[in-house]
Parts: sequence; structure tokens; C-alpha cells
Amino acid sequence: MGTGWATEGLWIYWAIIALMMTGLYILIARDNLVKKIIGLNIFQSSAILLFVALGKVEGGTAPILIEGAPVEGPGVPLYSNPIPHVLMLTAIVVGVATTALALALVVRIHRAYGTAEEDEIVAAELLRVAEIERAGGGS
Amino acid sequence: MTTTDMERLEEILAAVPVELVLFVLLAATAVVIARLKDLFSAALLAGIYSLLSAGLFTLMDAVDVAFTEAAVGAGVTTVLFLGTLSVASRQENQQPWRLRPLLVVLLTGAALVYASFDLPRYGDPDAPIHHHIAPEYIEGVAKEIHIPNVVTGVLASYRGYDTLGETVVILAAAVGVLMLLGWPGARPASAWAESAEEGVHPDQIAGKEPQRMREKVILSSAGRLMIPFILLFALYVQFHGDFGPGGGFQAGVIFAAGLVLFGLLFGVDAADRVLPASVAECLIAVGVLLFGGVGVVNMLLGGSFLDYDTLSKDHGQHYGILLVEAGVGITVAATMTRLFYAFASLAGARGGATEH
Amino acid sequence: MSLVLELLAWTLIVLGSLFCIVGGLGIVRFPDFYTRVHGAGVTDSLGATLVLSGCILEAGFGQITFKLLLVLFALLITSPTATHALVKAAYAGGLKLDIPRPETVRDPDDASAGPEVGVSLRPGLRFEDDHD
Amino acid sequence: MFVVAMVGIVITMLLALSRAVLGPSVFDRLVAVNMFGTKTVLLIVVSGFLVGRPEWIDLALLYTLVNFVGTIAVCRFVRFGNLALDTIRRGESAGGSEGGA
Repeated sequence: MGTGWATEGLWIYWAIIALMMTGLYILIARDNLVKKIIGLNIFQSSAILLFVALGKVEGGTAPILIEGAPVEGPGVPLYSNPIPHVLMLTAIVVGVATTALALALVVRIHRAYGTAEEDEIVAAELLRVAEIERAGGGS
Repeated sequence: MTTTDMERLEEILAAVPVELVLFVLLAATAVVIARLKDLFSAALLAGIYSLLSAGLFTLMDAVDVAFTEAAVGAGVTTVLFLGTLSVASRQENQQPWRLRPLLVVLLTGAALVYASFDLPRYGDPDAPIHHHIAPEYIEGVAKEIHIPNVVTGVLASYRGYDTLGETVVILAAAVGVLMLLGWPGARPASAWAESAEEGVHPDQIAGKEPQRMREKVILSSAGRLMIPFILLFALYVQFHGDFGPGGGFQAGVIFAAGLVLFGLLFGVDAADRVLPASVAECLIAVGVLLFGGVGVVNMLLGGSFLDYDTLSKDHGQHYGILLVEAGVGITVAATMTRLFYAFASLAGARGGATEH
Repeated sequence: MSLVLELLAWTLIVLGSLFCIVGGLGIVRFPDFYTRVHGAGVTDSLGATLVLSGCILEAGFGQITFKLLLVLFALLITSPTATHALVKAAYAGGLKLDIPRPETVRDPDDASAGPEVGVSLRPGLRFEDDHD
Repeated sequence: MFVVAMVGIVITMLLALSRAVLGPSVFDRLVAVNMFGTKTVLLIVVSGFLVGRPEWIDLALLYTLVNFVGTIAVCRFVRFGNLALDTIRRGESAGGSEGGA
């Protein structure tokens, strides 16, 4: 069988996990917020890939009913599972909307702090807190 | 072995290595994105990443998902990132090498690989997921809804509540973006007027006659040819979604892509005259209302929420899906267009510097 | 008749993939941006057109052919336009033509120029009026 | 024969990707990305024929169109540094000329 190698077809999940971990690495290791969002996008699309891979049926075809083919009984064409497709389709569009929201947050942070680097933002915030404490005299 | 078996075997043999190659390409792209310091290049490569994953979706039979990813990934997402990069820095700071994130990632990855041994094999027709509801949906779509595209049938009819929820999430995200970026500040026309004076055209620096984007003959002619084509294609995808890959989500994004192209070539102020930002804002809500309204009408007709069979005796499901998909399409198109306006106008609003 | 069509489709598709690979090699091997665009142009127009034409012959007459023609039409308009826009943007953005290094390329006919002088391309190709 | 085309296209994708990775300038990456898009269109057409469901050529058409929108957006960004205005701010170069990595 075509998928017989690499532990009987598990390699595809490992590949997806590798992608997912790359996305996660960008997300947690990088300071730049825009880069973090790119990492989040990679993470998201690998999650989508995982779902779609689970829905694949070997030898099946896309879940669009073939004209003239029977729908029940013997001779029904083998279709891939449509449910992950439905869930992931909406997830992609919602994913863009949330990406836009995240980017809007980055824009606001950039306006407020003049930078989109996490370490610089934290430093600026610490400095601001220290200044407030010094001015307020412990109140 | 019969001929059909042979053919099927050939198909599988032909398909599997391509998937592997695409995965290798995906991994390479992801690693390069992680290493790039130039965010603009990273955004470009994220476009490639999206194209590749859409290719994989096609190979995994998820045509509708590939359709959505294609519509979203290369066009709208890139535009959003570019809009952000027009205000934020294009270069990432140098940062010291860190061990801890790598350890976390490796540990998580190892745990996931360990868990993967319990997953059904890729493409296994006996996996539990393929035997619970999926066969009923496939049979039901053919017998109860009478449309060929199972994904559309499940999306709009069987899982209509879910889809309504997703549409509301898009509405909420749009409201959030507009609140964050500011209603008056994100208006394209005013942004244009404010910053046209302080800006300088690149050609002027070079001592040449400035040429605006819309005066570039080749680009604007190609655009004039392609924009109607894209908008028409969006309508085709919208109304052909019952029969082939497509539907409201995809069509909405494609329609917005047409308007984005118009805005890019002829200016956001021109696009704002075609579809004013305020109208787009209303349309976002109108789409959700249309979706929910169908459900309410169903209840008034004596059925339960989103029970399309009450609409008509024989074609209730058809009408219901048509209306609901139209609602989704309107919301998505208006949201994506409005987001484009907001992000594209960021550069104009930049004069205000920082708020603190 | 159908055998002829089949053979023709075969030829077109194989030829198209060949041109794709050639263009791909071009984009990797050519020395600078402006020459690489040439390689990309070959795959985008010639390679894609040939493969799609082969598919059209294979599909026969029907809806699929019509859609393939639409793809072909769209591709033939968008990809040269995109390439054009790219080169214009690169030119305006001040990307210099990467003149081959003296030590890598030498003019074999011009012995009097000495060992250190490289081939100079047409001076018009080099532009200094960039704003950077 | 479609398998042959598939192999050819995938090799081309590999080559284009390597140029997108190597750069060195942003424009090199851009050309590679654009070419990659066209190759994806072909890949989808050919794989549609390969699995015997060529109906989804719609997908290839969509790719062609969206790829164009993306490229125009990027070109505009490279030229002007933003998406809405035909001007860049004084004292800045729109500059796509600096390399990455």
C-alpha cells in the first residue's frame, strides 16, 4: 500500500506536529509581536491540517456527491469525511478575523509604546511603574 | 485484482509522495519564517505557506477547505500584515538565543508524537470518526437536502447553529478591530486628505514627475479587466456552492478581494466611494441578521430555529440554504472590505504618533 | 483521431513541465534579480500555458474545458502584469543590476583590458538615479 | 502523464521555494512567491485530473485571481510603504531594496 511505510501512515501526523511546534516556537520564543502572530497563524493552519488529515479516507474522493452515483446500498462511492471540512472551513475565516483583531492590538500597542517588541514594551512599562511609584511616594 | 483496484492503487501511489514533498516544503518554509528577521519577507513566505497548505487540502480531498484557504491566505491575510507593517517596524530586533522555548517546544512535540500512536492511521477507512455521523450526513444530504455538495449541506443545514455562531464571531472580531483602530481615525477618505500633504511621492525624491498608482497604464488596465471578473466569480462561487466547492464564506472573501484590488489600484478613497465604510459596517450586521432572521421566520412558521423545511414544502432546504449562505457571504465580504479599509488607512493616521 | 489528440496532449503537458523546470532552474541559477525574472516569466507564461493546453485537449469539449480556458485567460493577463509590476517596483525601489564580478566573468575577446577588468554590460542598464 | 506533470511541477515549486528562501533581495522573494502561486494553480489542475475529479478547476481559477491581488498589494507596499496613499513620508525610503536574513 502507498501508506505502508513510515509506521503505517503515521508520518503525516508527525509532519503536522513538526509544523505545529515550529509555529509554537515562533510564538513563545520571539519578542516581536507581528512575528508572534505569524507563528500563531502557522500553528493554526497546522491544527487545520491535522483535522483535515483525520477526515481523509484512503481511496475516497471529495465529499461532493458524484452525479448519477447511488447514495445508499452497494456501489456507493467512497467519500472522505465531510465533518472536519465543515468545521475547518469556518475556522479559517474566523481565523482571519481574529488575526485582524490581533494585528489591530499590535497597532495600538505600537502607537502607545512606539515599538512592537515585547522586551522593550515590558521595559517601558516597568520604567513607567517605577516613575509613578517615585512620584506618588508610596501611596 | 480488477482494473478499478489497479487504478485506485495507482492513484494512492501517485498521491502519497506528493503529500510528503509538500510537507517537506511546508516545514522548510516554516523554519525559514522562524529565522527571518525581515518581517516583510516573513509575511511573503507566510503567503507561500498558505498556498502550500491549500495544495495539501486539495490532495486530502478537502476541496472546500482549500477553497477557503486560497481565498483567505494569499490575498486578505497578506494585505492585513502589510497594513500593520506600514506602521510597525519592518525589521525584527536581534535577540539572544534562548534555550527554554526550544525545550518547551521539543517536550510538547515529543508528547504529541507519543499521543499520535493512538491515532487512526492516515486514510484508514475504519477509523471511528468515519462511522459515527459522517455516513448519515452524506446519505442525508443526498436524500433530505438534495444538493451534491455535502459540505455545504452540513454547514448550512445540519450544523446551522454552529455556522451562525461563527458568523457572529466574525461580526464580533470586526467590531473589535474597529473599536481598537478607532471609528473616525480609520475612515479612508479623511486619512487620505490628511496625509497627502505631508507625504512625498518617491518619484519626486528622484526628481521625476510623480506617477500615481491609478495612472500606471498596464496595472490599471489589467485591474479594470480583472476586477469585474473577480466579482462575477465571487457571485458564481456564492450561488454554485450547493453544487461544487464554494459557499458564502469563500464567496465573501473573493468579493472582498475584488474590492481590495480596486482599492489598491485606484486608491482607498475611490474604493470608499464604491462601498462606503459606513455601508460596509451596516452590511456586516445585515448578514448576521439575515442568517438569524431565517431562523426566526422558521420559528414563526411553526418549526424550530433554522428548520428550513417550514419555508416551503418541497424546496424548503434549498431556500433556507440559499438565504443563509447569502447572509454569511454578505457578512464576510463586508467584514473583509472594512478590515482592508481600516488597515490600509493606518499609514495615513500615522501622523498622530504616539498616544502617551 | 483520439490517439492523435492523446499524443498531442501528452507532448504539450510534458513539454510544459519541462519548461517549468527550466524556468525554475533559471530562477535559481541566474545571477541577479532582473535575469531571474526571465526564468519566472518562462514558467508563468510558456510552461503554464502548455500544461493547461494539454489538460484542455485531455478534458475534451465541455464545462471543464471552458473553466480551463478561463484559468488560462486569467493567468495570461495576471502573471505578465504581476511580473511587470514587480520589475517596475524593483527598478523604482533602487535595486541595482548586479554586474558580474570581474573574477567570475571575463571578456575573452578583450585581452588588452587586463586581467582585472570585467565585462561591462550596456551602461544604459545601470542606473544611478535611485533615491537611496 | 499527469504524474509526469505533477513531478515537474513539484520540482519547480522546490526550485522557486529555494529562491524565496535564499533571497537575497525582497524582489527575488517576490518573484519566487509569484511563480510559486502559478505552480500551485497547475498543481491543482493536474491533481484534479489525476484523481479523476476535474470539476474543482474553480479552485485553480480562484488561485490565479487571488495571487494577482496579493502580488499587487505587495508591489504597492514595496513602492510606497503603505497600502492607501500614493506618497511616502518625507525622509523615509519606501525601500524594498534591503535584503532579509
